[in-house]
Amino acid sequence: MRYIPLTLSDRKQMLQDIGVESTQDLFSSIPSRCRFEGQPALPSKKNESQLISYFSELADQNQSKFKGWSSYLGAGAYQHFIPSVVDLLSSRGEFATAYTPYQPEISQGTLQAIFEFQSMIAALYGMEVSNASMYDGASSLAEAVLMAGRIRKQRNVYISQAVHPEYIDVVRSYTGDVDLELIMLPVGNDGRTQIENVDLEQAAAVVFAQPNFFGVIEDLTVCKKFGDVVTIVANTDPLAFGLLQEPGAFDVDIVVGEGQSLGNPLHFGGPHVGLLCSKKKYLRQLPGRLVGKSIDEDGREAYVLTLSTREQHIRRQKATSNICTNHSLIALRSAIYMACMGRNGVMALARKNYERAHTLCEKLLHIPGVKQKYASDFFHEFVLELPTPTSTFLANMEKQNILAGIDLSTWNAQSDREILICATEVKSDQDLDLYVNAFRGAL
Amino acid sequence: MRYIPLTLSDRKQMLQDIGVESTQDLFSSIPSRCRFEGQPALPSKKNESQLISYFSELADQNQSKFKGWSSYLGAGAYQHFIPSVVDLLSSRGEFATAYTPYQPEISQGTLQAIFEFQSMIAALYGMEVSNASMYDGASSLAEAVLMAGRIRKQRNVYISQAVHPEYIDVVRSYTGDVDLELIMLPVGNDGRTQIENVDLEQAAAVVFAQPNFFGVIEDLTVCKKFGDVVTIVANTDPLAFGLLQEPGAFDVDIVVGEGQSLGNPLHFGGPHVGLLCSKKKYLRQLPGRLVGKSIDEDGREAYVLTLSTREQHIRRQKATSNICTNHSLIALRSAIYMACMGRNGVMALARKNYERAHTLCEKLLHIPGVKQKYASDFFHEFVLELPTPTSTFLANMEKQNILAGIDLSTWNAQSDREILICATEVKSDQDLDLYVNAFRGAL
Amino acid sequence: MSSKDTNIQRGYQHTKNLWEKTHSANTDQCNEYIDLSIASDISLDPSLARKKLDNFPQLSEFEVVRHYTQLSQKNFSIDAGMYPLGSCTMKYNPKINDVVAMNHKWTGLHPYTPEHLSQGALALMFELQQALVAITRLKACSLHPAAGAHGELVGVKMIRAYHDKKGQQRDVILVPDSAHGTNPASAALSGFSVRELSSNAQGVIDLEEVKAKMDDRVAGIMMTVPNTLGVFEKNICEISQFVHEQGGLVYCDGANLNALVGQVDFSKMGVDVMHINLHKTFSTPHGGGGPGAGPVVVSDRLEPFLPRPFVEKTSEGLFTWSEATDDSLGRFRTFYGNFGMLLRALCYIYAFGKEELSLISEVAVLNANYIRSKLIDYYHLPFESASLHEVVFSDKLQNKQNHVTALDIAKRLMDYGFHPPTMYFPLIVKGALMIEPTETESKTEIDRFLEAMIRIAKESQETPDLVIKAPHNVGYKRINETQAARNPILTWFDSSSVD
Amino acid sequence: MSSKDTNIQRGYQHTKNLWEKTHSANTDQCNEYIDLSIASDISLDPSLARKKLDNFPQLSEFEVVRHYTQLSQKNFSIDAGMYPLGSCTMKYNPKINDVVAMNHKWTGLHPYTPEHLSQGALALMFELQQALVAITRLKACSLHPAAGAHGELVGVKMIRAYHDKKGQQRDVILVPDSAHGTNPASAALSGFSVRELSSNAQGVIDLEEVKAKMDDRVAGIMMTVPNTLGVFEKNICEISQFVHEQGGLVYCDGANLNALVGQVDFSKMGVDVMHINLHKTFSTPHGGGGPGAGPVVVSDRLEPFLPRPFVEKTSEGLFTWSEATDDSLGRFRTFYGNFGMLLRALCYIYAFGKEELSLISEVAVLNANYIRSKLIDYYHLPFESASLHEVVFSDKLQNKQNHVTALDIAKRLMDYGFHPPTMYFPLIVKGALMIEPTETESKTEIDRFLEAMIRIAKESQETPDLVIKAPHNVGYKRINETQAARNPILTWFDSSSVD
Ligand SMILES: Cc1ncc(COP(=O)(O)O)c(C=O)c1O
Ligand SMILES: Cc1ncc(COP(=O)(O)O)c(C=O)c1O
Repeated sequence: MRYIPLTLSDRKQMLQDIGVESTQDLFSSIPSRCRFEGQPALPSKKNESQLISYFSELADQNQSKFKGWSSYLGAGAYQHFIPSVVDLLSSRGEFATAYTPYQPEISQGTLQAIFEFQSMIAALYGMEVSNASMYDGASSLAEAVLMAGRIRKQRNVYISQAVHPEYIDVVRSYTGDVDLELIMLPVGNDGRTQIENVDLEQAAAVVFAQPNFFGVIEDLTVCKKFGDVVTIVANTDPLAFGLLQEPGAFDVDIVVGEGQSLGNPLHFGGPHVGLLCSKKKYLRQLPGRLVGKSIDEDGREAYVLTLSTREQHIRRQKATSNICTNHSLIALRSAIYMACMGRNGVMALARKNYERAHTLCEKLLHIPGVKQKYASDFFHEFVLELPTPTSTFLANMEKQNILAGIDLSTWNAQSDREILICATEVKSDQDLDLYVNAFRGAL
Repeated sequence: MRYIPLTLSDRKQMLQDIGVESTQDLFSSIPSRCRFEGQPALPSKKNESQLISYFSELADQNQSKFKGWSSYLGAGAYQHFIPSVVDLLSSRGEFATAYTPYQPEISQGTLQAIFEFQSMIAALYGMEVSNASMYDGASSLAEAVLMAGRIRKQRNVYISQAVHPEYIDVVRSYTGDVDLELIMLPVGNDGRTQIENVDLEQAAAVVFAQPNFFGVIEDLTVCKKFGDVVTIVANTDPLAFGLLQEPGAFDVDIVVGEGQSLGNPLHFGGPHVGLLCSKKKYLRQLPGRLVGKSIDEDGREAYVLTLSTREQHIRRQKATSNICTNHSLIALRSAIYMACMGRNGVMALARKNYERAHTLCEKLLHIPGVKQKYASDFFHEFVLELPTPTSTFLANMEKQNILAGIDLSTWNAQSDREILICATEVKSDQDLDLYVNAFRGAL
Repeated sequence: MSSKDTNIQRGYQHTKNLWEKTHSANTDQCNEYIDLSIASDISLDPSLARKKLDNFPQLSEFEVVRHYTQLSQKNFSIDAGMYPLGSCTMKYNPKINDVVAMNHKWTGLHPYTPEHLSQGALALMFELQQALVAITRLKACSLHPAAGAHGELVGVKMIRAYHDKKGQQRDVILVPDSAHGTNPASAALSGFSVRELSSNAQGVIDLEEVKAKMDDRVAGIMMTVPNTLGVFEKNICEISQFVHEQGGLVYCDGANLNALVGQVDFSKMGVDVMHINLHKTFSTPHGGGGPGAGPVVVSDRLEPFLPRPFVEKTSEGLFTWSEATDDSLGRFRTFYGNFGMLLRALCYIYAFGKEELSLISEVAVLNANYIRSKLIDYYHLPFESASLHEVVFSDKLQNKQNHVTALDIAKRLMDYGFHPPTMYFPLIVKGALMIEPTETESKTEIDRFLEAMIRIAKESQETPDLVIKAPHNVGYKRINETQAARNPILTWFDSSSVD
Repeated sequence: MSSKDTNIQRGYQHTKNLWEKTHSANTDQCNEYIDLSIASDISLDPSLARKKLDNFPQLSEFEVVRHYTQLSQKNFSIDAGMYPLGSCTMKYNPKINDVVAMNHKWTGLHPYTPEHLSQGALALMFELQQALVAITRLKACSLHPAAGAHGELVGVKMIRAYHDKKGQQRDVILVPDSAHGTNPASAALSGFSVRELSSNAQGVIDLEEVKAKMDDRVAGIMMTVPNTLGVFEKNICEISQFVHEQGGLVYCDGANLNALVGQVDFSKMGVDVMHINLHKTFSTPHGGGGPGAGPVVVSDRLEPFLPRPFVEKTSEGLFTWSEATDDSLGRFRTFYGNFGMLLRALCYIYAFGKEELSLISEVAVLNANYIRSKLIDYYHLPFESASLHEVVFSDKLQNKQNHVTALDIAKRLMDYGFHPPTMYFPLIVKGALMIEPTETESKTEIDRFLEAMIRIAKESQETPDLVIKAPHNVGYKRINETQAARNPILTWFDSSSVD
């Protein structure tokens, strides 16, 4: 019996001690009309070696670099090099198989690590406080918008059209049943968000993405213009702030992010990790857990979950959010990653990402008919206009085992000749040359 | 700088504290005539990502099951299924990056684990004591022969021709400069060792292999006939004793083994692990480390390295062996493996190995011209005589991505039509059928 | 002796934080993982560029390894000891599941990989959808939610969408007083107001109570089965029927599914939507607080409202993303689900297979009842109804005699090498101690736990101070939670530092 | 309070052994790893079959995971703290090396895979042979030996073979009194008798001493460079020259190579054979006592005697196993070497590359000298010669004042979270404390270590009992080694049990 240590004789002994005949007697409180009949419709049980081969055969039914594929996909999930220590340390059973650190005396490992995570995330975004993690970037943004609604009791939430479309969808889902209205801010030819429409009076919040969905670097100095309106910046790759001016420098109120880039695998979209930072004055409105510093009875420095009066297990329907389980282990991985890279590594890495994407873009612009869609500078991804439909082009690239980029018509039918291309530090000069050659042939 | 935490300013500070100008000043005790000039002839340094790709490209230059190869090679190194927990637990830094447990108060993990290893190995072989590990089976056998020479001060060591030829070579190398003479015992048509030649008077030791190199199960009842002569049994797969009568049952004096099969990868031949058991009365003659049970000052059960007066760091040239570093982590892996398999698993596994080899053998014997070389029963490998030269046959099998077995002419030119074939629990019915079909075509 | 001396003598090792270990004048040295050199002179407009990265650590890899190794050693974990934390289902997380999930062929897969190039991943999700349907006998499944609470949100939103579609204005949800905090919070997040149902003396909800609170503003009811006392809601079938008759829907909080795998047919129970915590019943590691996964399974009624995309199988046997429909809820996250966790859960399910899956609950329930039978002489059992996978005691006896509280008992258990049970939950039990052993504990270990619990009961009588001052044996004394909340220091560089 | 009570109060958790956890009446239940069912009725002759497997444990996988997790937590390790164990070179073992080495494409490779199907493995061994030759500047290399002592055995046997070939009967080896125990033991195992050389007042061997002990029975000399005091044998060139003139050969114990990488040309030093502990200088994990690897590198003189097989490169660029020759030594182990460790070592070497390899020794020596400069005011330095990668102090000051011994100081260091230095070795220093920091410790950590050492020096004066009774803080008090040796209990079922 897989994973069940009791022997038959243990079971007999225990039933006897309990004073029942069979385990099924223990289920007699369940009305017979809703009992399960027969076996569940599942395959037969598999031993370890069968599990390994079953799932590795499934895994082989995907493209992968092990089959010679290369990928230039980004759009909210990025390929970065992950030091091997990140996997090894984060998978230690002491971290991976602990629960939420409700008992601080025997959870200082998780607690100190998450306190340090909060510190590094806050530092990277230039913010005062960070929470202990959310599910992902999109749900963090939704929670931030709700938070803004609590902070500033106005109806309008202005949200840049250059925010990742899935993030916008999630904000819409979360805010559908509360008294907030989403108003989209258009994107100019320069790829930056246009703020002319914002009505300061009625605005609860204004939401930008930095870099935005098109890879473009927004000019966040505008954030200083919004007075009491809550400014929110959403970010899909925190590494960008190894190079770009941090949101905190623009007096932004709330910053949310997707932490996948911080040492976490793509993993077909999850688990990734949501980041959420704000000014300290909004602390009581923050959703999610927080780790704070304290001392034990003997005065030793110690960490503890704190301000839980904001949370569902204390406040129930009045909580700042319903979140309970968060993405702690991914936050831990991110912390280990950031510690490995360090200040110097993060800055060098951001520069390298910028350089890779620009090198590639420049080469591609030499190809006749290929144009850059937006005039403003970008970080590590960029939009091109192609002389052929993107879908045809992508199919041609696939023939050469390249996932060349993302077809922007997925979200906007008019963009059917636009492609979003991402190149990070993992691409060598040789990779880029191969790509450019393939590109030429695939148009 | 890889793995070197000191910053330039640290270094400056430290040099100043020491009172020298440069690190090179610290080497001034080395005569200039033997200083190293220039750089060593090595490649340029590689970062982590380069190391990964460099070594994985090398790894791809070997056959492997990932390229569709299957292997029926045995002969002292066997393919068994390794539960994933063996890798995961044994690679924990606390085990992998500790030194020999000379400081027992902070090494109870290694010590208890090795005490348990000793217990399980002794139980498997049916012996009274086991040491804490040796390098490999062959060097264990050599040490056992030397040990026998110390126990019984006679000259002749009779060693079965059916002991693994590399083991015999190693015994010869180790005993070359001491006063022992190796005398080979021939193998009969039944594949078992013939003992007629043994001169009891002059014999220090008699050495058998169980199962022997040809896979054959020896009749160890003969061991009871040798009186004061030290009987030694060498074993290349301890799992055999989940099925075969254990050497201890025949009053054998010393049992040595190769523990690779106990959860350790083939790894192109190492590191594997040497096992060494004996009767307790020979304890003072045992080579290698021993873990014993004791208590601490407060009476808590605790483990400690013991009887180290046998060892080189105390006894120097009078030690029972020169061994210092042993194969502790492989012993630990073996212990984890045995604990995972348990009594029932080991017995079922041994039966399955026996069955796989016999099922395969039976099928092959239906092929015209294929004969079984030895009449006696075997465990999980067996010798066949082929109608064609083994080398031709093997080359034909390679064309079908099969490593079909071992050409016995490697060690004995006359055996050029003999092949040693091994089938363990990892082979499915389908694998065996594929093999048999290929076999037919390759003759 | 200074406080530093005390530390050195007491089983405590301080782990300096990353900043205390940071290399100061370290110019541009960093760990060498991948080539970061830049040949070209491409560079960002300085006006957009960051000036410096303050407050960020800088260490060598070895220091990082040692830092996190030391920190890990300050954690209690399932791998190291029994963790009978009620409602959390802390069972063995098989290592093979991690190995399977961390296969580079899965971890390297970009979520926007075209369908035809990610058939393996889609197949896997399809199989898990099917498996969860097979286990609950409901109709359809979405793997979208990231956790239980997230599943609740999705579920409650579906209930709202259902009524909206019918043009009904129903803005109240019924929630028992024994419910987990996420239930009312999720309802509120969806714009519902919460109407509380009181448990009866047996710890369950009476049909009468539901009838009393039901009206045409009620959109549905959220029931936890078994409830947070570990007691089966024996009136659930009647309640469901009644709620349905009144036009409401039934939400089942499936966090306690570990009691019911292969035991209960949720469709017969009248459930319209339930979330399943894969990190509980299906053993994905809790990770110190997550990530988990909280798929939702629905009845016919709610199928059209499932969030998209989920995976469908075409008649040619290919797997494809479902199209969004007008009815379907929008997204609640990016991409498709916590794929890495889904993999592990499917691995757990397949290890048991159709033959043995129901053993999970049989043994979990057996273990809980064994504990109940052994502790009932020592601890007060506030509700005597039959327990399923967990049993809730209280500190009443210990508290009355010597003012020993549930908290004290919990802390003292640490000294014995066990994680404490869940304390002070459910709220309807004063001084609750909620014990859930799961199916993966051995009798030997459970007996050791019982011995510790019984000793603590005795200590509470004989040497209450030993319990009240616990823990003594884990490196730390009790940690001051009040101070942390009064003067929150949430980052290393937080200016309002206490020292 | 009973002794059990004491345990519970003192930072100690007992881990029951595997047998205490064994399921008793467990018939044939076992963990399910691979199909072990048998369809056919093939079965062994009962007379050859085992009757039962006694004294063998039986546990569920979860219990195994927990057992070894708990045990691991009772170990000190480099990953968790500084391990300045002299002569053992306890440096960071980069995790990437393990990842590379445990690639299934390497671990699955059978040693008898034909040459043309294992070119990758042969290439790797060839590159490591070349690298070790490049680092030592000797002539040729064999990766055969499994550890340092095994390398010594091979080396000494080659010396014997060399003289045998010349028809000379030389049966004595000169070994300094400061040598590691394996040196005389290896010499003895090869049938040599050992003649000891006395170190002079600077801790090194004088040429005169060698001259005095040399005669035509002497086959060679075994020198450790730097020696076990961390001091360079400054007369080594003259000694080698003299020994060679007298027909002897020079063995270099390369265990201390960490002091000399890229600093010394061993061919110029006159070395004929040296072993290298890859588990020291090249950072393969020590594994709680092994496995390591002890390749030997030789001069022209001994090249013909190298054990076979090693790897050669053909003119077509293929890799092939060398053929045995008449002169070559036989085998000392099965197969080719501890391949998994060779991989890790090459990984370490390539991470530094030609540009930075010599930094290993520069920084290791810097760190040792920094420690020396900081502790010299607190501990007695028995030999004042320049230290290289390690420094040997003694307990003389502490012992004279308050009978605090090296052992006490060592145990007290545990309380501060450090592994003790090597104690009582080399034998020529009374109460030796041999400290080797290696290149991978940070200044922060070294400073913490120094602080602890200095505090212990003070405690030895002020509160000597605190030191003499240490450790206080690691779960165990001192463990009784005498009892263990007097009444050896070596297995769980050993009948001569004490309890
Ligand atoms: C009964 C119950 N419902 C809901 C939840 C919430 O699940 P999650 O933490 O996955 O969001 C929990 C988890 O603690 C629970 O115990
Ligand atoms: C100086 C010296 N020589 C030889 C050895 C023996 O090496 P090994 O333990 O690898 O056999 C050691 C290891 O402790 C040593 O320090």
